[in-house]
Amino acid sequence: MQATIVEAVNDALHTEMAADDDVVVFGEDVAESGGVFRATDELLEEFGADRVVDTPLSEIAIVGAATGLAMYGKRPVAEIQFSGFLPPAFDQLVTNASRIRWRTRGELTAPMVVRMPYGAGVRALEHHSESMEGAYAHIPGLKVVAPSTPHDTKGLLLASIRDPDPVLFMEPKRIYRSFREDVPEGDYEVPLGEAAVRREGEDVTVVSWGSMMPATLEAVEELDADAEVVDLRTISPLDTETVVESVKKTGRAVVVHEGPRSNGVGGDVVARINDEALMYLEAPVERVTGFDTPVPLLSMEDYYFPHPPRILDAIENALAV
Amino acid sequence: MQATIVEAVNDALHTEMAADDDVVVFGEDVAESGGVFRATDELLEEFGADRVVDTPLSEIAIVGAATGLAMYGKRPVAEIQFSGFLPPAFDQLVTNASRIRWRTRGELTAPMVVRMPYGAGVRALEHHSESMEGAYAHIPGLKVVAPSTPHDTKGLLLASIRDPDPVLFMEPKRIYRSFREDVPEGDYEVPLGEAAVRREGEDVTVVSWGSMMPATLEAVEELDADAEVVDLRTISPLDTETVVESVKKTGRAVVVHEGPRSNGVGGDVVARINDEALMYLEAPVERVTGFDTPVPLLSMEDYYFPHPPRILDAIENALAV
Amino acid sequence: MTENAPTDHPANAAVSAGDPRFLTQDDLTVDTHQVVGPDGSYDADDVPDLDAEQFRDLYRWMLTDRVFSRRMVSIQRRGELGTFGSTRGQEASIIGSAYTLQPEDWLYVGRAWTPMFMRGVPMEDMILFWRGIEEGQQSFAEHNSQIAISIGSHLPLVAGLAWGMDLSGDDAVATAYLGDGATSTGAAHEAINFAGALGVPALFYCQNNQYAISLAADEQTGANTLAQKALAYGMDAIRVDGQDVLAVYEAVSEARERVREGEPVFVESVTYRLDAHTTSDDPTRYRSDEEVDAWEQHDPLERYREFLKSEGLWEDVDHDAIVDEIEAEFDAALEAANEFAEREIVEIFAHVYEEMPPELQRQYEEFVDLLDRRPEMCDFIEQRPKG
Amino acid sequence: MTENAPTDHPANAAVSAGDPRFLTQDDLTVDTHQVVGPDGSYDADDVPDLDAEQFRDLYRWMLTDRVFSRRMVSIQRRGELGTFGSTRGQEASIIGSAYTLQPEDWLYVGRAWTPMFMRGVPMEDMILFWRGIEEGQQSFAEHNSQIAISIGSHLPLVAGLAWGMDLSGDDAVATAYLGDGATSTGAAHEAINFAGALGVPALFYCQNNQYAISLAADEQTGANTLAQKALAYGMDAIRVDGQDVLAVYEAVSEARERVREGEPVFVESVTYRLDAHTTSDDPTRYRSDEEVDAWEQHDPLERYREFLKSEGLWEDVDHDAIVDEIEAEFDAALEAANEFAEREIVEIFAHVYEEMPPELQRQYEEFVDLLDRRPEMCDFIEQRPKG
Ligand SMILES: Cc1ncc(C[n+]2csc(CCOP(=O)(O)OP(=O)(O)O)c2C)c(N)n1
Ligand SMILES: Cc1ncc(C[n+]2csc(CCOP(=O)(O)OP(=O)(O)O)c2C)c(N)n1
Ligand SMILES: [Mg+2]
Ligand SMILES: [Mg+2]
Repeated sequence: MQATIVEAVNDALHTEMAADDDVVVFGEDVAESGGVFRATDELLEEFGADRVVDTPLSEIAIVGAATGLAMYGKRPVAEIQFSGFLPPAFDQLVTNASRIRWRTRGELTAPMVVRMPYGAGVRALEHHSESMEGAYAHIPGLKVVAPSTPHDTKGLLLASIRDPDPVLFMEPKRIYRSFREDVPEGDYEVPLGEAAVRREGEDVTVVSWGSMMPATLEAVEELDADAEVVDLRTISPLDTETVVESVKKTGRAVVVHEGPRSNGVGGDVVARINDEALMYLEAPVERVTGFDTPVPLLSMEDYYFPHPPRILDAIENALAV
Repeated sequence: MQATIVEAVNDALHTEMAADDDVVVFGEDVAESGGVFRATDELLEEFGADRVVDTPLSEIAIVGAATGLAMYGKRPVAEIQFSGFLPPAFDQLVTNASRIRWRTRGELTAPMVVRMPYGAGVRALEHHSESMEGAYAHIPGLKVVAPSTPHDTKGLLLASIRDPDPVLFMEPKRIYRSFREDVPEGDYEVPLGEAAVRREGEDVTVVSWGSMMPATLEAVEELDADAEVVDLRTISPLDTETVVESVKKTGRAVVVHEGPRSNGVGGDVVARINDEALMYLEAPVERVTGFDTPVPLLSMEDYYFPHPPRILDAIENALAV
Repeated sequence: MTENAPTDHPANAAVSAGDPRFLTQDDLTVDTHQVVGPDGSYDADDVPDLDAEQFRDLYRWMLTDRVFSRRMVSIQRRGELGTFGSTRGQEASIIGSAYTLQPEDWLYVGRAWTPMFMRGVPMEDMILFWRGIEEGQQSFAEHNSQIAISIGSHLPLVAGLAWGMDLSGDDAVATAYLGDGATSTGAAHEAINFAGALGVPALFYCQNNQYAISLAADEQTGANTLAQKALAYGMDAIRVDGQDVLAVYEAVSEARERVREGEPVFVESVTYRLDAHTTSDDPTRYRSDEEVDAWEQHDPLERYREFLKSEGLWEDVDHDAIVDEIEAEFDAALEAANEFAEREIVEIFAHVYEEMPPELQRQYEEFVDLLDRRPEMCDFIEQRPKG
Repeated sequence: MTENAPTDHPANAAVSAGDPRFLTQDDLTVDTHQVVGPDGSYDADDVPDLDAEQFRDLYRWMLTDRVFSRRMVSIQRRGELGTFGSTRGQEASIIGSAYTLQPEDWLYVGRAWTPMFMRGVPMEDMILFWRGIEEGQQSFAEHNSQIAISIGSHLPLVAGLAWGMDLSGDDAVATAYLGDGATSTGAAHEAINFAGALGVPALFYCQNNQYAISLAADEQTGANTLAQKALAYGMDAIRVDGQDVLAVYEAVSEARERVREGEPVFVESVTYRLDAHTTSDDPTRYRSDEEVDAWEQHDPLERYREFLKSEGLWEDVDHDAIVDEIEAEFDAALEAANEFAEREIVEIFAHVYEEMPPELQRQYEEFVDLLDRRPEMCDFIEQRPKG
């Protein structure tokens, strides 16, 4: 079947709700209206009002109730309507979801997913454009996933729902519908914690994920050198090995992400390369990121996130030294 | 006057409340009882119930009302009782405090301070031991400060209250009372955004801040080499220049902090060194940090944060390559 | 020191034995204030004390609200706006309340745009706001007001603003508009309770327009009314018919008076959003045409026209001329907004801190340099002056 | 699809003209349920239907609570515990409520420790918990219960647990204890409203012990009672005299029955914390000795003893023997806790995820290796078996 990323989300939800009666989907406007991006379309019709639920406008309760449901043995998949509305629930992630297993020595667990569209570029209002994985990936006990293709989206979401630990599933909404690809029918998983090498190359390693992958791949096409492109897919826990092995081969690296630079995930990738492959580096690792500013309102939002020429420029810098 | 860190906090508050009628201090248990660590002792008696206020148990409202007060022209200094209770207010920092100036093109501003004791080691219950500066320093528009000495505490707190932008002031509670030093009476400032070189040296740069400084200095005393010790003092915006200049001189670096390693501030420091001094590095930058786990409950909490031998070990590693 | 003497203890106060009695919302009678009935009838004694010009003013502002929404939806459809949230159906609720406010009052709104115009914000700046141009909000701020996008997030700010007024002894109130959906947020709860506990001059004006996007108000909470939520904060409340501009005006005026005296008040205005949530929403997915049609019968402008007719004020109102004027104002505002000058790159970086920190300065300079060196960036970015 | 027909609109429903009427908390009569008065008097008809053994059970558990608090404070003073929060004064409130719960119910408590023992948790594990040894919480979990340290944070979990019960069709309730302070948190608000809106079997049991550390309950909120906060959620409430164990038992039993039927209920129990907030707190900074003395006169154990005497049940109670038994139980528990084996380093790392991710594995191995290579680490870290 050919599907876009958002269709792959929907397909994964249909697949897993059919396979596992314990899966419950809820959030603001997910049931009757099928979600503001239609990611939960037709779930209410197919699985009924017990398992597909419109909730009050209460992000704290959405994330917290997901945790309680998971502790009780359900498999909750909660939607936060936009990533800019996850911060009210930050405490529930830090204080509860990520610590239930730890707090009870594994007696209780929180196998739950919080899905949310993230990133800029859909001409929406303030707080509809954030990429704050840098903060969320700092929470021990929480997994953070960000797919970049329809195939991975479905496979990672299925794996996330089945994962024994809480997963924040960040969906790259700018590219929700920007391309279709073949997505297997039915069941399959893309394992969490494993990066994918999207393109093999010898000269430079380019690491990216989620919303930035298409621009990264586009930049690499323009390059007069042979780049290896690593799609992290899971931000936490991060697949250091794949990144490091690639850098050991190429000796040069660029990290591309949409969120702010300072204390962003890019810095962590640089630090991991430093830890294990510093002596292989022939040039500083370049970071191509959003700025240390809020995302501009829509009129200038396109300035904020990296585009192919900016990525290309950084790769060329990395190659120039 | 000789003072501990917590006494320096108290002195700064007394000083600035006397100098500026717009300063208002509030939070849970800060007035009548003078704060659970007595940081706000005697303020109620001296400045009265209008300016020193016990609030309901409402972290969202405490941080949000501080922002509103600041927008109105006051100089609010809000206390969060322990850093583990800031997460409920994360949204107010992300969505409001850090963006008011930006959102209104400078027409409105949020000159406010949120003070909180942070870090482990005082034998308290869960959620009383967190060091999450890695997440907070990822918020554009928010400044994050963490003093390590009584002198700096007073000077930085005075500078923070007067700063035109919102400041998260993280007080190292494990060393709140661990030593006294000379603290000037009356008014002085330690500027935000400037690191201090605590000790000059030629062989290796050790970067740390806040609660980890005493252990870092102790480790360096044991060292058979000449370490330069940089106390960041301000985590955001970070004084890259001082760090980079030092590393250019020494060629080796170690970062020490208490919070979890992944996506912690240590990674950002490594990335900045990578950006500007990679070719000077003779060894990978070492990170000595808390683990990627919640802080253990009190019986094993001492295992979590770095101690002098662990720091020394890392410095020696950095020197061994 | 507060005394919690056991004389206050229920052991010594009113107690009930027998079966434990459940306190229920049936114990409450929540009236809804109304001046002009749906059929246009009213009791002359109940009419608020406004002069003829003020009565006409209310009409003009309601009409402004309606025309503005219509025009905005239409330019959005032409691709000249990112998105927009229409206020059609809520004109009485919006105008009757905002008409009570004074310039020195602070106003933080949810779904209510015309109150900005009433405070002197040029229409042009509201268009800029919806086009995602930050200068719109700068203009609002110049008039002590803001729009909150993150639902409920503004309530704590309003508690703080009111506290600031109280500390400064200013004779003003801080007003928060909020929706039915916003009442479910933790931020709203903490803020309203905080304002009640501290006794600061905050006015909470809740427009219950029956929906939070697709969620009907009766699924938002088990409470029968939103007004009764005020009792959780020890705050007094008024519930008012939000389709009756005079009732709203009177209720909010009285509320504002109390607030000025330091007693925060909560007002629920019962109204209806006739259009989609925003231009990206398809309301047919969650409500029936019959429901919408029935509410169309409660058009607040029509009801008010009946009143003006009864009062003999309608003759002096040249409805079409007013509409033309508003349209002309909108045309001029749109033209001005269309000419809003392209902004410099520095605008992205300049207002994050008073002084740009070195790292940010570096990011800025590198970006400007990049744009210079890589003109092909223009294939990917351009300022969207029309959102 | 929900119909918000304008027939429901206030325009067509009960409306009030004239001056806008403020809804105030004076419109409410909030009774406080009581069975046994402070002087020990009661009406035989009002006494809940328990047998003699159950009546004695209640006494024994209250005494357990009291002795446990006393012993814990005392070992803390000896340095054998990190900190501890005494429940003295709240015994009726804690035991009367917890006695209504069934093993399959879920219980998330604030200040209430004995309910864990009532569910079968060994006393030893409660000592471990207060010594900062995670295995304490593991034991609680084995008995469907937890203690929340971050105030209010557990309420959303309880809403979720109740929802899980509802989905599974389980015949049980999820109970959250919370304090007066917790009612001001956004988490509590969202969770209670959520439970009310979804109609899940959650029981919210609020112990209003008059203080949140130093803040008196009447500064926590402008509401006269906490019970009335339930009306904001459309949830029924009972207010009960928390010094009267029979009243508490009866109120919570009835509440639990309703909750089982799918109607969440909120109970406010009016009680008093006689000791310090925790062993680190100095209550003389914020309340007077007179106030505390006066509340000592409302000792819940004494009142219940009067009842037992009147019923002729007291003769069968050997108070001193019970105390001795509890002391012995505590001694044994303490001894067992003292022998809790030193834990392996892996305990820090093992339970963060089901499978340790590579980076965490690396941190673990490096740390073990370091401890091996640097024995001087022992000067800085040791397991504190006594907190
Ligand atoms: C915290 C938060 N969560 C979700 C959203 C997405 N959202 C935008 S408007 C809206 C509904 C708001 O309903 P209500 O408060 O009744 O206001 P109305 O739009 O009806 O005026 C939602 C869920 C948001 N803006 N903020
Ligand atoms: C979110 C949060 N903020 C602050 C604290 C610090 N603190 C611990 S107990 C407490 C007061 C709690 O009062 P209440 O809810 O009435 O419970 P009580 O202790 O009286 O049983 C506070 C402020 C906390 N634990 N959690
Ligand atoms: Mg609404
Ligand atoms: Mg209390």
